[in-house]
Amino acid sequence: MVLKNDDNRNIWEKIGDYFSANSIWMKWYCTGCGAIEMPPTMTSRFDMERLGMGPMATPRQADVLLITGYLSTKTLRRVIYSYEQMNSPCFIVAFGSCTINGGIYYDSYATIGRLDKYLPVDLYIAGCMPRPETIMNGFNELIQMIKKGEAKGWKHYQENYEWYKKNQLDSLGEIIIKDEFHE
Amino acid sequence: MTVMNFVYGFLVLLGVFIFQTTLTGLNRKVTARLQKRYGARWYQQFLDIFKALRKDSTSHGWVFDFGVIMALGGIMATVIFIPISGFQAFPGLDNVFVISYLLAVGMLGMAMSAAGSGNPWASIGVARALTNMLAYDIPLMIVIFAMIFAYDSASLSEIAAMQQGMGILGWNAIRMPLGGIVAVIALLGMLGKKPFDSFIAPAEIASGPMVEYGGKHLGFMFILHEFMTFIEVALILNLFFGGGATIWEYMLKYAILYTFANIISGVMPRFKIDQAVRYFYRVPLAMAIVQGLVVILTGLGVTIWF
Amino acid sequence: MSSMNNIINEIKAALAPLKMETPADKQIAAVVRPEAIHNSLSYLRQRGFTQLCIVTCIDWIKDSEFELVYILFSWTDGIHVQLRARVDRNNPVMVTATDIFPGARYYEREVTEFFGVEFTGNEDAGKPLFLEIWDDLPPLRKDFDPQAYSDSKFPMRERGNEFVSEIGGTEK
Amino acid sequence: MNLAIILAVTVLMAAASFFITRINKKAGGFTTVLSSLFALAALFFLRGSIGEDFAIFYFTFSITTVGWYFSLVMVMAYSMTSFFNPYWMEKMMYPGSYNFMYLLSMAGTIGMFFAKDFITLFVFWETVVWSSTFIIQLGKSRKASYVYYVISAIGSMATLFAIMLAYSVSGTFVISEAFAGLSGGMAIAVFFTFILSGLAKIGIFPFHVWLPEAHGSAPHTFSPVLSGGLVKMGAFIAFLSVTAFPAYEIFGDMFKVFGAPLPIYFLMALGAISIIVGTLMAIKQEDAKRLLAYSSVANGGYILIGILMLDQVGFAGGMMHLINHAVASAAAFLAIAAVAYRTGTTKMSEMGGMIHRMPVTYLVYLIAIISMAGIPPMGGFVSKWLIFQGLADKGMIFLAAAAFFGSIGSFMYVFRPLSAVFLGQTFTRDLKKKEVGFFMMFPMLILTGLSLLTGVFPNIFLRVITEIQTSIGLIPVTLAENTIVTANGFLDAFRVFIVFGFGFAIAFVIFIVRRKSTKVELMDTYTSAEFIHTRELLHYSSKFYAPFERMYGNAPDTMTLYKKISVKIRELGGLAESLFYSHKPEKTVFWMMAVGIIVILIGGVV
Repeated sequence: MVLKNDDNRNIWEKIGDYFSANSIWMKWYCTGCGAIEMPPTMTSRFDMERLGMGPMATPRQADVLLITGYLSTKTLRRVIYSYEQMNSPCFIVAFGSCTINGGIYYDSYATIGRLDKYLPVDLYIAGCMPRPETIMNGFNELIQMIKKGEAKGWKHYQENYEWYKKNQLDSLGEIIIKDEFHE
Repeated sequence: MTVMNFVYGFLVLLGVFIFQTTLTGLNRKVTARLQKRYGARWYQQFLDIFKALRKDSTSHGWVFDFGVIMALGGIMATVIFIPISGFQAFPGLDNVFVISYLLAVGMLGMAMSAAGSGNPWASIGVARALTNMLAYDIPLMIVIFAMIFAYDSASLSEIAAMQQGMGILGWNAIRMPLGGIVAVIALLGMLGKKPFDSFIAPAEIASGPMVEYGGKHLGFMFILHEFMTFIEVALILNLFFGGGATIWEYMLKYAILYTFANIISGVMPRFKIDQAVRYFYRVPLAMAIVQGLVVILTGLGVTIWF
Repeated sequence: MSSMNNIINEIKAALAPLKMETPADKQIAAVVRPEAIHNSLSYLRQRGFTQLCIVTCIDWIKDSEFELVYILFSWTDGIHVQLRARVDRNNPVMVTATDIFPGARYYEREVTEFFGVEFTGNEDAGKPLFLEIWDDLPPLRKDFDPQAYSDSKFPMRERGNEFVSEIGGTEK
Repeated sequence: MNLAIILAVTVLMAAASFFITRINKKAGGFTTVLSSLFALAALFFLRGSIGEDFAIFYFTFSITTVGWYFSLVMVMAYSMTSFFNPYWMEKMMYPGSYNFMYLLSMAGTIGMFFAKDFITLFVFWETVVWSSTFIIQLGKSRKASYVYYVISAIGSMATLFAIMLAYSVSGTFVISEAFAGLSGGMAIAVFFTFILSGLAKIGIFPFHVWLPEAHGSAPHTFSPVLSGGLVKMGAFIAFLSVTAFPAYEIFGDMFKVFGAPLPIYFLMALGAISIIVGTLMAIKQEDAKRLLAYSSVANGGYILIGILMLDQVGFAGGMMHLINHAVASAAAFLAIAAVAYRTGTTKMSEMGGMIHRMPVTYLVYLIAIISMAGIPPMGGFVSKWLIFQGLADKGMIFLAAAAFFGSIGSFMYVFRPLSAVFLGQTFTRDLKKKEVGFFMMFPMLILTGLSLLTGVFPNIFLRVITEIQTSIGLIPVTLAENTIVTANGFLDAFRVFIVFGFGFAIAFVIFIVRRKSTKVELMDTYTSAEFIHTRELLHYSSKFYAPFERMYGNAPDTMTLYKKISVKIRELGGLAESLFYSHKPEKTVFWMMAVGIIVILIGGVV
């Protein structure tokens, strides 16, 4: 997915993007091994709060969804469900090679290959897993992107909703599961 | 009641918002330094609020919206009644009971809106918040009650004014030492700071009442939280620490009191809700009753200094 | 507490296993005929092996057989017993153990889901458990090709030059 | 002779409604509406003839301000609730008797409040007790009416005893003179036995057990009357026992606790205990009507404390709380009845999300609970404020602690039905339910308006109370144009309301200026990313305050205690029976002789 930087925002949107860039609340979806890299990023050593970032409890409150590792099909259903509960503008940051192209699970029947076929990923942080330094670097990148108005994944998702839905259904069959465990 | 009253009221709201939000931002830095971190920028809290207001939001029906408006409206009305170093937008209405019960309008609005979202976490959070309120309010109200009896006045500004002029010895927190301790402990409970923050526990119950808020609703909650903090700290400041003769003294004392509460909470773990109730009904309640009886029966603490 | 040897002898006498070994300390493995599984389980259960730790399966594709493995544990003796039996791969049917160990319900369901072994008597066995929606061969069978499945379901990124632009590739 | 007409018409209409119901059930229900509305209007215009005395047969009446105030509150509860009667006739087992008893008990209350002598008061009192006993029986359980009748009977008999005792001294039954000349132990005996019926009726601590039973299982249309109206009869007795029986003068030289003589302080302490017990029990109820019944116990405590203070401020607060609680409680019970009319249940765990089906009922309930919890700008706040001020004047710290506890605790329990019944996910069963019709909505809206009126313009009602205070020789509470002035400060309820409106307006403006939010279904909530499809399972309503309930869940229940006592008494009776009524006559003779000898011996010694 390639986003062109067509900067036709009006002044209000620019101010709004300034606020969005400097106050990023994240919902941190601990899917894979990457979740363990987040606590050092948040605490004294790297101190994410100086960028204005902080953890939030629910997707409704959050601005950015962190996908920290491989996604099985079951998890992807929940991630999509969570993402659709978020309020725009919202961004997705995906960690590690698993989300980029399947990583070491490239041939697994249970994990997906590339994430951006199902959800609009604004930023990938490469690595297996990325260390906190890389993560901080990535977040800096995200802040710059939001400031410039380049992080428009949510808009892309809304505009190409059918395309994303088709990909999701092709791979997952169904997103909202109703069986004996989900009553 | 003229138009000027409302203009003053609006200015009070604006000033309180700017002051308290700045102070919250600075206190985030204080907490960060306690944890050996660099911390957020001092204006981070403004950015957070405006960012939240900027975002789109999700609504769960009219009661969800109405509750938020009612909460913020009730709280803002309460802020207008708070005397700020002798200045009041609506003079004479700074009755302790009016303030503490008008505060409940905001609470009820927030609880209604949270439960109206239909999320079980929100209901659990509300249940805990109300239980917490029952815990901290009784000891505090007993001390305040004794104070009203002794001063023959329930007006915040009058009680504050009576404590001024004698330096630190005039403060009720010094004259009624047990009551002062109860007040500071209750302040922690009122502010929902650790160790009494089980109702907004983010990891356990997904931030409790706030679970379904996003966008402007969440922004409202943040603004509401700033105003509520102001009311609670100002209540304790006026009643126990003598308010302030000038606006600068008031602001300084306020900042010190709030930072003090913040530092205490910064090094505390969290009580379970029933532990909090048990704690409040054991130590602070006993201290409050002793203090209240001393003040009512002997007059000690109010008259002895005169 | 009876010693390891006693138990081995008792089991030998009672079950008449095809093969018996002790893979490690406090562990006994017995291979029995598939028809004998149900009786053996009920014997072991009343012998004191009250906990069914797991029911699982191994796909011996070259022998065209599935090997079902039941692991039981005795809390009084502290001994694990493995019961193994091989069933025909083309017609994998086994009698359910739910009447002896009610907890076997979910283990059997899992085996059915991942290997396609049928358990007669367990009504739930056919229902999905972990794989929420599945439309292919049971995935842990050796003749199932995960790579092909993954390629058909989860398309990979075309390895274009977008990743190597910094080391001399063309622009995007 | 206006009152005589009201009484006669009400009694006649009661008889008529019985026969009309036989012909047409709905028409019978409308008869109660018409005649109670007539009584309300007639009573309202009775104000001009305050001070008149007259007699019908042997009954003597005198029209007083306090009687007028009490009966107006009472008939208001009756007439507003009667709007529900026509709709419930189909579900009632004996609709004719219900209508008859309904109007008869109303006539009884009117007569009681205007009684001039104790015999009249007692006769009308018993009319109310009997007729309401039979109505409660028409509801869910018969046991409730036994409990109600037993406790009422204990109170009534004690009061009758007190009246006779006072008669033996003063030789008159006229209320204003009957208690003259009492002193010492006699005074204490008369005081406590006299107020016993009041305590029983208002539901003060050891007698509170009948309220949850009776309120919880009475017909839905009678619970509002019970809670909003009949409980207030006890307040009238409490009022008489400090005014007609000048308790503060008679006990004036006794030991004083915080300025109140010991017997009066004891009763106030009972009021405080019932605030705490009522609050704690209300928090853990699972049935909406039982919860509100326990809240009546707590609010009865406030009324009792207020009235017994008999001073400038606290008394006014108690009298004001009378009307506030009557209005709020009747409205809350009516709202629950309206919900029960549609869903057929009052259990909180079986309902949810009724706000989406019945928004008006929700608003009615919301306003009622705001008033009941004492939150501005509703009436309950003003009266609680006055009671707090009265307590602060005297420094009654323990009563104040109980009052604060009840006040904050009431936020907890009133919120429970709000959240369980009205908020949350609508149950699948209730998705097609409709709002109740306008005829049922009308009384609820009137009561809601009254709640708001008492909160915003409390002085309209306080003026009547100042008249009462003047008539019994108290200094009336100071009222300015819109403000209530007390020694500790003043309250301008209207200005508080306006400022609240100002704050609300600002919040509203900020809210609508921002972008409109997308509306989603209530099932689309944050569930930790888990898919949940059953509406009933996602709604959190039962065991709402579980961690708090656990702290006092094992505390003994008063009802259990009574049951144990009754078992013990029965056993004691069994013992006596086995002693005196055995098969062997010589044993009986032996015991009778033994008892006789012991009595003679003791008599000789003394």
